[in-house]
Amino acid sequence: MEKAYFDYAATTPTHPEVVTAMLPYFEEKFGNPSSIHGFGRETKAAIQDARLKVADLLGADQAEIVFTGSGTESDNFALEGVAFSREKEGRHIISTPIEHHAILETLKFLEKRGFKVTYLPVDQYGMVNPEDIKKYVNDETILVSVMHANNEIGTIEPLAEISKVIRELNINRENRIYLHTDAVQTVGQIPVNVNELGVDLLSLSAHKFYGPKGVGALYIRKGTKLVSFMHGGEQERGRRASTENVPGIVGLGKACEIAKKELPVWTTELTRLRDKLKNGLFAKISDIELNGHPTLRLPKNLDVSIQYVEGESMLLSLDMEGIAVSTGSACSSGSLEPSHVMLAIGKTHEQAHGSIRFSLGRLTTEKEIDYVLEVFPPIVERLRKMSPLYKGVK
Amino acid sequence: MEKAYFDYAATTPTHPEVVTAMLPYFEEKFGNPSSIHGFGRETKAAIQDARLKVADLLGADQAEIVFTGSGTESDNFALEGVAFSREKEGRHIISTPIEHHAILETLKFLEKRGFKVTYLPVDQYGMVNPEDIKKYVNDETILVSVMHANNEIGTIEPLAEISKVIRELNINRENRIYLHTDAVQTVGQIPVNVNELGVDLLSLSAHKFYGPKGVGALYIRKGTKLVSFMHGGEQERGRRASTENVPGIVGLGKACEIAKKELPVWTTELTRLRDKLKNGLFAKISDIELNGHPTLRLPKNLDVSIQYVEGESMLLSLDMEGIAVSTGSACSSGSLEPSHVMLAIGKTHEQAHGSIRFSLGRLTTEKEIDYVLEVFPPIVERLRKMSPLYKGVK
Amino acid sequence: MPQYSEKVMEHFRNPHNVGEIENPDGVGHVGNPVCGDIMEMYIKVKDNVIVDAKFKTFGCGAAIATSSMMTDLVKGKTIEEALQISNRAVVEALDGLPAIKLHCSVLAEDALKGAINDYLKKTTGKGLPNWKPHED
Amino acid sequence: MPQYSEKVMEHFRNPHNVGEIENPDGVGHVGNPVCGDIMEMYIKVKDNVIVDAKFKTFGCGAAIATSSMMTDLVKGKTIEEALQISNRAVVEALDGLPAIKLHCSVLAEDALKGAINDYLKKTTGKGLPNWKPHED
Ligand SMILES: Cc1ncc(COP(=O)(O)O)c(C=O)c1O
Ligand SMILES: Cc1ncc(COP(=O)(O)O)c(C=O)c1O
Repeated sequence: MEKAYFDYAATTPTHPEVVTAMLPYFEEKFGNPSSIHGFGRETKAAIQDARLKVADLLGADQAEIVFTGSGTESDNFALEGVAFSREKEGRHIISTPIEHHAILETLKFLEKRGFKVTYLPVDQYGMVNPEDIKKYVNDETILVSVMHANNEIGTIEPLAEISKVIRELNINRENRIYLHTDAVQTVGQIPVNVNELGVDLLSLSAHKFYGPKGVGALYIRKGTKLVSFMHGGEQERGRRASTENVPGIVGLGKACEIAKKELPVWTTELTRLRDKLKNGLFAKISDIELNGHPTLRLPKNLDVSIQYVEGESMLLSLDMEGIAVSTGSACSSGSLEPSHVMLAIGKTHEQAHGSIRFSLGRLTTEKEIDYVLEVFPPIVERLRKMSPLYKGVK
Repeated sequence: MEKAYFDYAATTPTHPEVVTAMLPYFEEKFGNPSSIHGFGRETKAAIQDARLKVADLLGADQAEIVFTGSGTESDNFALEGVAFSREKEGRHIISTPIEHHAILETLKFLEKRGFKVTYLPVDQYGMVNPEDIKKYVNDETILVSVMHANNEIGTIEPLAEISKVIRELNINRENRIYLHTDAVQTVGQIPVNVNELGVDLLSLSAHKFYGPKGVGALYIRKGTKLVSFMHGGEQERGRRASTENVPGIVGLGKACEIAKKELPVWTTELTRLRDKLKNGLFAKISDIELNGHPTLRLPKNLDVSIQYVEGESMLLSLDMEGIAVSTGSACSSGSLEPSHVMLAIGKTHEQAHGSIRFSLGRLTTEKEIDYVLEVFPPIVERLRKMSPLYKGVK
Repeated sequence: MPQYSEKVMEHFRNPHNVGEIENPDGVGHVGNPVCGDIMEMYIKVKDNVIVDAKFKTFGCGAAIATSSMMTDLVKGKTIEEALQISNRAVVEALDGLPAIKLHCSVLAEDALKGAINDYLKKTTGKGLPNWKPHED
Repeated sequence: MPQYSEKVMEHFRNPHNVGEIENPDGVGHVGNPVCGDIMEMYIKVKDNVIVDAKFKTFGCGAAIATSSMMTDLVKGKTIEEALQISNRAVVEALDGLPAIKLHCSVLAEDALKGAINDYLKKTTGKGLPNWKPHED
């Protein structure tokens, strides 16, 4: 069976050069970086080298990079770290309804512990209006967290404008508002520069851009107050305890180095392939619509809603043909609610249930696009024939 | 230069079979276990297989195992998870002064957030007296956390007796006291059975027993109330969010499988080699004393205090000969305080500063022991000649 | 996120009895787009025996497979026998369903009961006593 | 946990001037076992010039290296010149020290001052004005 992976937004295959870079750190160079002896000094140096590479990709200083265990940990760390260190200055946080669960669930946890959260409105593309922040901010506001790009619909948020608004607000405030962004879907995929974005905190995860699973980082701008999330030893200058995941960190460093070099090529190539896929699907399938912003979106992302058919049944049918995609339908989430993102941008339950996300990556080929264009329209046709909703349409 | 690694308690080289087991999960079987499609089902199954292996080593049910990012995370998760889910029942926790920083620092964090912590006394070997729990317990007590074996001095705590005391106390209580143990130094190294120990929660870390760094697990007995530590997606049945570190988890599973098989051999062999090292050192070096319990200790652990010389200078001198050890001296810790464990068991600052830990592992050879016995005594002699404390002794 | 049995996948791949029956003797219609599953079940009855059954379903793999299995199970059964077919029987016939998908089997039971209710109303003027679909 | 310079390691591996001076003209004794570092510095003075210096140290790599470097630096210096040697000069001569090890260089400065103080007391009856070792 042919295989075509269109779920790069869920995770990516580790780059072969990343694996090669990691390998020596399992059996050979295995020392604990906290150890003073040679075995430890060797891995400490490796971590430092990786830190420079991450900092380089983000335009940050190496001392501003803290390694974590994942994107989720970086998100938890950023939000709880700011909340618990600044609760005396205020207990109000502003975010959006389309954040990843790693943000939303952490905010819920903080709400239970006495914090107030305001969710900014988003338009039909999931776009935040930076000016809205002025409306929702209050004396208690200590943090704004807005994702850089949405994992589901691909919309890229106006972070630079948001940070401009916050900088202006901060001029007249004693308790500075911090800006955090969940950049898990953008780092290593589109250019991300912490100074251009003007953020104080930024989360990233290696496995979304050809690094290994189980390692991430948090960018923490110098001077940002933040309590630790993981308490224990003095690793990461006391900011993140636990024996460092040396192979993982080395892998993340390598992934950043590769991304820095390849990014321009990936971006153009993915945009081209994605648009071909989009045009092909829109030509061959009726009653299909794009989710997310038409132009300000991730090059890799194509999210569509297909009327009269449910997402999981499309996903499974594609899977039977070796094609891997994702859906915002309830049926795939483990809960009975469809994607909170789709509902937040004003889609109907039906549209949410009928959503399918194709996400492309560096190994995506023209042939795979052609294969989807050949296989997917008949699947939709077959499922529509089975659908009671399609009757009136025929 | 000859190399001899005697710091297995800090970390271990990943077992070659573990690396082999992990390798397919980087480039080939890379799917996100939360994905419904074939790429995801494949890795979901791999995680489940690993879960069975971890459960098997611990005598637990597979549903009681939650994968985490490290021993530190498991410790943070256990303590904060119980504290935040049961704070209405009580805000008192009992622990010991010789816990790892992952426990002690988390307890400090909880103390800042309104919890009270009592530290049980320990004797000169670092041993807790289970009966003491009855003295320190109160109506507010919700959790007792006592490590299974100490990472520095190797003493094994009487967990089964502690859990017996707690079970008796629980008969007459509405708010059941949970028992957590940090078993990072014992799992995969000596037999650990959650039912024989009678614990509700148990932390482990893969890299301490030939698994990879950056992955651990928390055993959570069925029915134990615990809020999540990492908030986000529905992974691990909603108990630990974040895309699973598939290669790491597979590696942890493999390490458990190997340990289950090899444990008896390791234990006897390490005890033999450790005792040879001990007898050799005690024969060749004067004014040397054992730290920790003489018999109830980890087979791999030999911790000694050597009078008139400071730990870091011994460590560095050994390092120059390719021998890797650890010390409880302040000078190696990044702080100015020597090991809290040494002070808690009543050692003087001088003894603490002069402590050296040899920890052995499955690759330790007779030849390495002989090498240490040849090299170390002259180092001590040389440093003592330099020491103003040694003068009176000569 | 479900791990389906081979049997479920078989029925999902090649569902039996898809479609509508012209001039059916009973039609059941349950579910709604909010919950993500909609089923329509059609039956043809002769001498109190269900001689044909067909369905149309908008929904996930489990929804389609349970519809398919339910229509298989009722064919040839008397009305009374058909009413004995519980959602659990459908689940068993499919070699199980993931916990979060059990509601699909309930929907299939409801769709069948709805069709029988419709048939009884048309033929006897009275539907099933106290029948209404489960709340979702 | 320190990353030492090559120069520090050189002095740690082969420390200069280890030992005691018999009938020294001045002895400085600083530190204590609680803080983990103890230094003794011995000087021999001739015509106001430090003609020999030796040390004994209980302490970490940095403590030994700074002692060694300090004794090197003072030899041949007049008392006044020697008093100008700050802990920073020692650190620089060692190509730097990790931040958490800087206190060792302070200790070395103190040990030297202690020895000079002792010498001055013995010879002039008055020690260094206002001198006492840094608090640790
Ligand atoms: C936008 C976003 N944030 C956070 C995460 C969580 O990252 P991880 O799975 O590495 O914990 C993801 C992906 O899962 C994501 O897409
Ligand atoms: C007893 C003990 N607990 C916890 C830890 C922390 O484990 P990890 O480094 O995997 O976070 C360690 C080792 O570092 C340990 O020895």
